[in-house]
Amino acid sequence: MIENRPFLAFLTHLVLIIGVVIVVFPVYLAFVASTHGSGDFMRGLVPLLPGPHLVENYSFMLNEGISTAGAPPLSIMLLNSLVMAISIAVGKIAISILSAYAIVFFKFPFRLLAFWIIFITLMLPVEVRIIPTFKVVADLGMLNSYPGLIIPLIASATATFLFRQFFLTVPDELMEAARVDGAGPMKFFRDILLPLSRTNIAALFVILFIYGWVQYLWPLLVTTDSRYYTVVMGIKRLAATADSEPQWNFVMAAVILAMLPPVLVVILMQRLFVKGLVETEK
Amino acid sequence: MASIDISGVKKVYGGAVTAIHSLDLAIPDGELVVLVGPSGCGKSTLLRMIAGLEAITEGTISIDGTVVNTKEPAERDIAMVFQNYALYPHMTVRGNLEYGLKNRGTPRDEIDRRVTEAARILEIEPFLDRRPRQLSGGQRQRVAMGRAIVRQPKAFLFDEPLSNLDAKLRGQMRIEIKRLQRNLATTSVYVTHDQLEAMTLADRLVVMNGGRIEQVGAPLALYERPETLFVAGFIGSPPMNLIDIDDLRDKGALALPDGSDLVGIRPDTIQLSPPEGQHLVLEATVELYEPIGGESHLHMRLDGSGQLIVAAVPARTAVTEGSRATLYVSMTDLHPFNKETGQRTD
Amino acid sequence: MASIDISGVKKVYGGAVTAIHSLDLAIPDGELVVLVGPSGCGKSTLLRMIAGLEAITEGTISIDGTVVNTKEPAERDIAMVFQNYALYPHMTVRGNLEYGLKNRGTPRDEIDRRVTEAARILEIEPFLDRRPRQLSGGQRQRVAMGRAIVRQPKAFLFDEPLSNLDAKLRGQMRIEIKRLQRNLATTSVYVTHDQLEAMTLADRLVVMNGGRIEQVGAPLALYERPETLFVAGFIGSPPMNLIDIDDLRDKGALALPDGSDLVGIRPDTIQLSPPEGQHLVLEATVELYEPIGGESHLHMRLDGSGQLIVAAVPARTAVTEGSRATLYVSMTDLHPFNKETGQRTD
Amino acid sequence: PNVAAQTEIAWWHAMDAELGKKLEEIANGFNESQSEFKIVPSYKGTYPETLTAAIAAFRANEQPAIVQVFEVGTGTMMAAKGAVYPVYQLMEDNGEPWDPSGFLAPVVGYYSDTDGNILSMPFNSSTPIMYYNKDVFEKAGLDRETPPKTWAELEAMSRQIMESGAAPCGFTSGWITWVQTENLSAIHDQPYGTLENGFGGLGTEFTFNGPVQVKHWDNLKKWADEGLFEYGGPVGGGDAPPKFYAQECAIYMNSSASRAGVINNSKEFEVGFAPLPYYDDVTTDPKNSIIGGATLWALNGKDPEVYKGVAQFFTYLSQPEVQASWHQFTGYLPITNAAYELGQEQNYYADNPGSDIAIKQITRGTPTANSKGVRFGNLTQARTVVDEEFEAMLAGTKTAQEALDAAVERGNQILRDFEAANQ
Amino acid sequence: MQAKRTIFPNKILPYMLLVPQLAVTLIFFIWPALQALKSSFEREDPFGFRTTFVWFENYRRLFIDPNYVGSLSKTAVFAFSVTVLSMSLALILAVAVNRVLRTNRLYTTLLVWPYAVAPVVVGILWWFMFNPTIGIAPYLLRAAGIDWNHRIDGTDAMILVIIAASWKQISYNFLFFVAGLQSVPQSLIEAAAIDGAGPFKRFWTIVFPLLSPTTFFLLIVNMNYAMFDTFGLIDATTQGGPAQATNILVYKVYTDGFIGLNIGSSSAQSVVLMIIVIALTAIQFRYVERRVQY
Ligand SMILES: Nc1ncnc2c1ncn2[C@@H]1O[C@H](COP(=O)(O)OP(=O)(O)OP(=O)(O)O)[C@@H](O)[C@H]1O
Ligand SMILES: Nc1ncnc2c1ncn2[C@@H]1O[C@H](COP(=O)(O)OP(=O)(O)OP(=O)(O)O)[C@@H](O)[C@H]1O
Ligand SMILES: O=P(O)(O)OC[C@H](O)CO
Ligand SMILES: [Mg+2]
Ligand SMILES: [Mg+2]
Repeated sequence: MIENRPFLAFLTHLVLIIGVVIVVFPVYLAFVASTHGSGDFMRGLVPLLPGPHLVENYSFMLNEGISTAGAPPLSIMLLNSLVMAISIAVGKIAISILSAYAIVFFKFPFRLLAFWIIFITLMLPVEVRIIPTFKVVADLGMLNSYPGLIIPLIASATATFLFRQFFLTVPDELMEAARVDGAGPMKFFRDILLPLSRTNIAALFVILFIYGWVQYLWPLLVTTDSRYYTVVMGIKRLAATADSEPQWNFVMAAVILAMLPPVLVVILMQRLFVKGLVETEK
Repeated sequence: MASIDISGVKKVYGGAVTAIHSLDLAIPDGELVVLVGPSGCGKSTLLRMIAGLEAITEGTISIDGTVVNTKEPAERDIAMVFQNYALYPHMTVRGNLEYGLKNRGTPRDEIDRRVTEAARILEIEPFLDRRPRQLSGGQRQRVAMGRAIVRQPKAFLFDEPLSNLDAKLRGQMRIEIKRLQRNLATTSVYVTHDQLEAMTLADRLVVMNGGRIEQVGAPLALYERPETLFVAGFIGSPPMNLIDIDDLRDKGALALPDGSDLVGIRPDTIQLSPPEGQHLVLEATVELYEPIGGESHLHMRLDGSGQLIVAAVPARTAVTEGSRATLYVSMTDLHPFNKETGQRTD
Repeated sequence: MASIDISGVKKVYGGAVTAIHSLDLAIPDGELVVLVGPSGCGKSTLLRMIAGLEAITEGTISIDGTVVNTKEPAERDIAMVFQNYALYPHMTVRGNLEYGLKNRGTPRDEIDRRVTEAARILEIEPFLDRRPRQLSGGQRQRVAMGRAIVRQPKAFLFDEPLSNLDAKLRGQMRIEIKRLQRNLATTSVYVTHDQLEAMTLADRLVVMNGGRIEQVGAPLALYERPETLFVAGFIGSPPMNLIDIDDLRDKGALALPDGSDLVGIRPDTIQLSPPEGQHLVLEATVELYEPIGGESHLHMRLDGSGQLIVAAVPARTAVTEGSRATLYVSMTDLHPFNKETGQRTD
Repeated sequence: PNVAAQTEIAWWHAMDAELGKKLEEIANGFNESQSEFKIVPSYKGTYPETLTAAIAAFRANEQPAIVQVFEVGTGTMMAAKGAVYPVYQLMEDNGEPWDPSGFLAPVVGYYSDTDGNILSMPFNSSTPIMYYNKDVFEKAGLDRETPPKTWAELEAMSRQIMESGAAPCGFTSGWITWVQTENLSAIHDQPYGTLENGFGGLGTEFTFNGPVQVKHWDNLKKWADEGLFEYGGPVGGGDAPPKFYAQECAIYMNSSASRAGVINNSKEFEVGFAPLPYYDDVTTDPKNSIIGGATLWALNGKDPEVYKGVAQFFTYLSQPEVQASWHQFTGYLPITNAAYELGQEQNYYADNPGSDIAIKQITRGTPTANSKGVRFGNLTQARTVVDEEFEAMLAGTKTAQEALDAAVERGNQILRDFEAANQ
Repeated sequence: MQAKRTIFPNKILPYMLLVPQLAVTLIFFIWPALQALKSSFEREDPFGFRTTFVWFENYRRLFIDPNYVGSLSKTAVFAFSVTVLSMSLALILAVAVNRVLRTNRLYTTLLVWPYAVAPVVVGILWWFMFNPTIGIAPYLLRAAGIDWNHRIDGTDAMILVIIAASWKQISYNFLFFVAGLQSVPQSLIEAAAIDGAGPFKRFWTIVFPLLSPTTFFLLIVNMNYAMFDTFGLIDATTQGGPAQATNILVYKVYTDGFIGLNIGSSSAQSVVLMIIVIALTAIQFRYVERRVQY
């Protein structure tokens, strides 16, 4: 469209640049802090330019950690986070795609009831029912274990809805063609539906990976054994002690390490990420 | 190859909507039957009942003499071509063609033979390794056809297979389908709501309306002698003009059969100079002159009733908009109907 | 009301795709010009440059004598009807009609007067308080028209305004648009790729191809005397048969102008019995007989070259598929062309 | 030794930084001294966090064998009869030596139940003291060896420090509850609650809204507004130590156990140690300060084998060498008389001036009912209320009197809840 | 509810397919929710030795407790501010990005990643910036003559958590607004331009009203986010203080339950929260059902 308004173009970029600065600055500061020595935080203001201790701080946190701040070596916690995030993503996808398939492609008594039971999980975020959920997990002997970290979080109405939504857009004719071509339900699921859902699955995986990675309260509750700590929860305790003991360099190194994997996923898989996000929330 | 017998078939959806009212139709082996009718008249429903995709509420459908009412689609040995083609988007063209054969456990070399053959016939060899989305609309249509013919089924069922193509391509594919069906001589049921397609493809044309059959017959027979008002209005383009007998000046002289109260006049039978033999005379004012190349359409308003009628006249006919015209129609070109019953009266 | 002058206009998208190659076209005040051409030939691009929605790469466009190249759409005082209507979904019909007037600060009573008037003309008074989604396709189309006419702009621009309607409605609206434009006498540019629409609506028809104008003229003139091979093939349905002169038996006797190497024959000028005067004779085998009601199409294969040609013959012509036919074409019905240049040679 | 046969004993604690390192050293010491048991210490956050984590874990049957509970949790733990394995019984059952009289008097006094039994193993007892920055004092023109004795002196010195520009702030403090309220009450012989500050049973009520406490809070508010005092945050007051380390505040009041951190983080200036100040217009004879820090509780529900290890570990902990080294490194009190004596023999107190301030302060004079300590059920929660009310006062939404009245009222509600749940 | 036109006739298979999800849902969602309901009528000692049925005592106490009522209003203020702040900033950025064609991808990439940062980490980042001793924010504020003390001043603390929570949520809102803007048909904007509307007028009269489905959706989602997903953020910054000034409902459930060990009250709060969530979800669901946009 023909538009003769140069000022507007300038304003647009200005707004965007300010936006980017606001978004990036806190992390820049964290990064800077993570490259200094501990003593640098005892002299008033935080440093604004990177210091020389980057490698030292990060390798210290990765390999040794600070046991007296509740932080075992970060490499262990990162690994736990990875296990947790991946398992949650895979688990959620697996159980939701099956249930969405049942709900969309079959008619059976209690179909509506099943739908509502699943829908209810949308309404009950773990934060509002922590104590009884914790108790159930404890009674099942799942504290301090990967299953305890993972299974209670894999029921997902969102993913079920996404798949349901997607399945509804799969043309009826495709299933009819497959039936005429002699395929039964599981064959149709495997040969046609699953391959068609590939990009949805990938997009969902990205989103759910992030969901799993950023979990805080749940790992905080169900792990008392440092072998199962995840990085996001571990970091909090580190930060709490940094109040009285200024080792912000270590805390911020941990912060950067805890942020890096999911942020990289977002940046590298931007297309899938956006698709996953926008679609799961619809 | 097989005959299809539909007898007393009825379809009620969800206990409420009756889509098909007790319908009978026998399709002999090798015939291509076209179902036409307005949207919602039950064409697809009927086809889908034949395919086994929809349960039959009442009556029976037999293929090749066997009642198939409770058989799964896979067991009926029919092939179907869908409006949106329903190609498996994640499989190559070859994969699409093979899928049905593989599911039936056809031996590998037989599969290859048939796929090669079908690809040759349909000229889709160059695309065998492409995915459907890499094909144009016409090419996809061919693949859909290919998927049906590799199966060598007892019957082909087509549900508006050409309606997603543009006019030009539709014309071409129509001719190809016709040829193919002639060569394979497979019993076929073809659903469309495109008149031209219906007229040109059908061995026999079935005009449906509101879940019932209005008329069955050869295409030209239906055009020339529509048995009901519905068929008269539905077939032909521009549509037949329908004029109330009371609006005709010389209705006395017409000598139409008893019970006639409407006459139908096809636009191309309206003449501007008096023909030989007995004929009808109408007076009208020309409202719009539309040249469309080989012929022109005259949109006119009849004196008296003020009804709009259309005549198709040769291209360079000398008429100006706003002028008055006298129109002539041979008595033999009149189609008399009874409004009430909707039936032809002669 | 105003004339539109397009001179030397060129459009290059993103420095790479040349959508329009230096194009000239003068549209006098009050004329309805139709742009037709195959998909991607630049019709919309040209229209959008006139509207100010697309920057002009080279050349000038003037409206009413003023060069508008750098003016914003709002300053050009034109109205546009979009293919998808582009009605504001959150406003009522009335709101849609008023929006353009309000933006221009038209006084309240003048707005009311004009909206009432437009609603009356277009018969949309009953829907004035509905939202667009509560209207049928045809009604929406009317509102879109209404939004254009209330503005009383210098020119109307239409980009395939009817292509979202079904065939029947399209026919009706076409006639209405024609009437309306005649009454308002507003300069109009109308883009379509529907031949019938183009033929019937245009005062002047502009056939475009690959970003260039192929031919400009009255619709029938183009049909009867296409100046280029492209126009010959594009206008007319079924399309003109194009036959290599070398494939004609008696080419010597033809006495075609120098440089002719192709002749075009319209399907409806092929006759089955010899006409008076000089004529061409062709021998062919009938492959397919397509009855389409008032006439029938014969698909035939020419002897020798084996080329497929189509003839439009009266409905009940007695031919059987597979039989041989002798075809006659009057010398006056031949359209000679040069393959190389694509130009008509007589 | 067969490593696989080692019995692991989980020990949850709240010792971070230097203290945590030393604690791990002790655990290691024990682990190396024998091969049958392995103590596995794990840091669980602050004292309140550790306590609540342990209770939650107990409910989930995932409790550790040993948990470190600060003095404030004592009331709660003592009431939880089914959950704890009293230490005297544990030692007896496992045939380990147990002699309560070897502990320092304030320790015995605080941790004995109504029957005179000690239920948990004393480990790290402390009392708050005052740290000051000698360099800043000098810069401000004060005598670097003369810390303030009374609050009036402290106020004056702080003002001089600020006005001279030697530091932007006079003083800060950890634990507003423990240092500025509970200890303040004890030192000035003011009651904190009825029934001997809660020692006497469940029916107790808070009374810390007396004139002395009100006056002190009033002052803190006034000084905060003036900038003489900077608030270090709720609970332990995490913001306070950096203010002192960064030489922002010249004076810092906190647990004697902050000593290790202070020494480690004050490389750029010299630190002095002193008793807490008092109001000389209220008393000329300041009483002893009260005990803080924590004891180790054995929790029920483990194998007898585990308790055997726990008992052995407790014996190990009581050894004068272990105790003395812990005490000397951290600043915690020497828990046993033997450890104190050992320090004296080693000349430790003479070599490290100020290192015996805490023990002298906690043992000065004769303890009264008001300076014996405070021991209430749910005191953790009540302390949260005190912190909140203190913050409300600092924010100016309440006066000191209103804040303390509200704290008492809300605190009493918590006491009633505890009473109801434990009857 | 929608399903396919034709369906598979199998009887048992659908149940088998549903078992995993239903099992997880029933065990970890429905059952605990019922437990919460049950214990909201009980009083229990911290160690779980004694439980007494107390009828509505926990609820009664809740609603006469000024702290709880305060927490309700704090939550409302917090959720409302986070929603408004992050949505308006995001909208401005989205409109700007939508205007630049070429650099669009770059800006988007630079703006979206905070989505992947855990709320608790966001909290730490901002807590660090606002650290009273070394933080850059108090330093700048002091330089600007603003007396900032989020350790004492409840309003300052609230502002801090609002800023931090909004910061994280901008990227999310931004993406949805961009998607929303892209789904506004270009032809409508062109029609408005031809109808004589300038860029700002076009935005307010055409684009913004057409974004309303996105805006409404984001309103609900942001409320949800602010009310529940900010748990970690609060925990890493103010921990509800000073003097409960930032103690939002979800944090209070946790502190009263896990820290305060008052299971009964915490459960009653859970139940209240569940009712709020259910109401929010119901609104959202109704809206999803009617999503036919104009
Ligand atoms: N699954 C269904 N449930 C209820 N009614 C249905 C269903 N499918 C079709 N109908 C109804 O049955 C009638 C016939 O539908 P059908 O699809 O057979 O029409 P059609 O002739 O194929 O129309 P079209 O030309 O539009 O495809 C219609 O009234 C339709 O609304
Ligand atoms: N924004 C654009 N960027 C690059 N190329 C474009 C753009 N818009 C159009 N084109 C190209 O310019 C040429 C003309 O496009 P235009 O839309 O004018 O065709 P059209 O004649 O309107 O076709 P249709 O009948 O399909 O609407 C096409 O080749 C098209 O691909
Ligand atoms: O810091 P500590 O270990 O001396 O303990 C402090 C007090 O116990 C707080 O109640
Ligand atoms: Mg149909
Ligand atoms: Mg176009």
